[in-house]
Amino acid sequence: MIEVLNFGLAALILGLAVWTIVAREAPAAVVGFIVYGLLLTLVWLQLHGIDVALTEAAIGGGLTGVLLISAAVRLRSTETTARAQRSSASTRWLAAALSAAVTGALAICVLALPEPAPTLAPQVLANIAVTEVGNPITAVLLAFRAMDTLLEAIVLLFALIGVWSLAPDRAWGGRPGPLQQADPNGMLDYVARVLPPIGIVAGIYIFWIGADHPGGKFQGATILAAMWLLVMMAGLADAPPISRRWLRWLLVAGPLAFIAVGVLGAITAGAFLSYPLGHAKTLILVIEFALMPTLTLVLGLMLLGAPLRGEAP
Amino acid sequence: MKLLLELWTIVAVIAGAFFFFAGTVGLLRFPDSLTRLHALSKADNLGLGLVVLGLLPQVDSVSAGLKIVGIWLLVLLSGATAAQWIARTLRQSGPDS
Amino acid sequence: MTAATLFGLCAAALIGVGLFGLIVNPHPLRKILAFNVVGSGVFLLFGAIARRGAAAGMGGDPVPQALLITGIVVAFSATALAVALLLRLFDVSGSVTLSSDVPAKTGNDAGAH
Amino acid sequence: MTEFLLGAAAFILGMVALGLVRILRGPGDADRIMAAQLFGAGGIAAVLLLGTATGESATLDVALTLALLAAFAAFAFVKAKLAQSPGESRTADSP
Repeated sequence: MIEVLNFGLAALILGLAVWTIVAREAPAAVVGFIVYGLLLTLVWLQLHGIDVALTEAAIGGGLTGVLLISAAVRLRSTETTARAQRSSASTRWLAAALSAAVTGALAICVLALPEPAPTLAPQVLANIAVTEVGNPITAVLLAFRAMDTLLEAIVLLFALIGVWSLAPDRAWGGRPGPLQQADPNGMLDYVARVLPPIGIVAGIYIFWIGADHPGGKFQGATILAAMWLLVMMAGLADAPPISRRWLRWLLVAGPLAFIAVGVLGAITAGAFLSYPLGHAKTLILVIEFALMPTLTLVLGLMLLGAPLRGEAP
Repeated sequence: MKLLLELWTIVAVIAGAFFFFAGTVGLLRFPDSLTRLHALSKADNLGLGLVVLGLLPQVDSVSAGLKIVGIWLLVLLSGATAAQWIARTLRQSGPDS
Repeated sequence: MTAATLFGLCAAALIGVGLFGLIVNPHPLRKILAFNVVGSGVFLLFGAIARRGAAAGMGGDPVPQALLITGIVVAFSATALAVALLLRLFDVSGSVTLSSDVPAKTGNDAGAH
Repeated sequence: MTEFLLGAAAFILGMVALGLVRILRGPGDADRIMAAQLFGAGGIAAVLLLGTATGESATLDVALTLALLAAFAAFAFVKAKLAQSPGESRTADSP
């Protein structure tokens, strides 16, 4: 039964990927891509990566879908000109041949993977006790390969600065996203009042259990960011102007705390980002708590895009 | 008792699966967008609800049971809102938008 | 066939499909989508390899799985940046074409809203 | 029991996957979003069934995340659509 399920999943995913590429209209392609994200979540479950499945469910299915569907609807009018520029038949054949070659080479690699597979799982298991966290993924993210996570937080911040830098001069420092009108009798208004309290609890819960079970700050922060967006979509709250000092401080608080802990490690434990024995879990929690608001804000603001309006609401 | 609970699970999950089947048939066969929307909201409300009811005896703790009921309620809430919103765009711009 | 091999092969196909779309689709938003398909294919390949590394009571090698989480988040931020660039180009020029032989709409106030 | 739950998950997924034909046929974007909504509900049901079948309790959290974010794409779609025709949205807003 499980084989049937897996084969079905693989076939569906491939079909949707092809649809995403060949669909005539961009919104249709994006809807295919949203379903594709949901299917990937199921595949991650089948591959025993529950943490990855959570991330995919939150980001791949949720935030990316919101981002792309809004853009696709807005850019609708540009599609006819783009279709007129269709590449020539020879280009298409060449592209098909190249893609087939890449797929073939990768397939050969997949079939020729070494047996037994190399793995770091035993090393992780042997050293996880030192970090005092129960979830091996969290141990990898915040102890064994903490540098990756630090750089990731900084990359996210840079991406946000990149998005902001696209603001027209007169809107710099202003509020991102379109101005939404509240509709007190509307359904969205209702959902935006009922869902966020539940969503915030769920987001903090996913963040909190991340130390010992699948979950963690990225997934939790994504849920929180989505709830924030819902409130802004319904017009119940406006986006903050990006020049606000508190906003800037919160945005750098996470990476700064991370770096501070790293420097502390360099002083007390002999290497950047290494934790003094017996304090690992405390420091990991400090980093996670500091990163949580930063990640929530960065993810939410990134979806809103560049500021387009002045400071006035 | 255990047999009874297993029977309950099987009956409820099959009933839930039937509603997903019905929802799909409706989505594919109904003539216009609003009737299709009607078929869809039956499927996610009742189909998922029956699956959740069927799974209740199989979960290993009370909190897990509460969690899956909560998941159903969340889907009810957001599904109903989404359906209402989709209907609004349909009314505004015609079914072929 | 094990799940890891099956999804590994599926990932190889996804990368090919995405690459094809990246080359032949003229619309930049479709290129972003195709790029995301390639990206998810790479992630899936990585995930299949992580699954093969199941040992010590874990369902998969936790190191690549953790890197995958990092990767998915970074891919999202790259997508958001790309979409923001595209929307800005649309606001400024009224079109999203990347080729120089199609004249862009002129006389449009930069970032008018 | 495990086999039954897995079978039910596969059946439900197969059913909602058939519904995806709506994404191919349209005719409108709204119909496509509907197919995605149906698939979302079916996907959550499948995750719950899979999670119960494997006895992995953390799977429920995946379903929870999916349930929280299931309708966001639909909301964003409608918002973008209404923003395209601001004049009409005022009349549609009145209950």
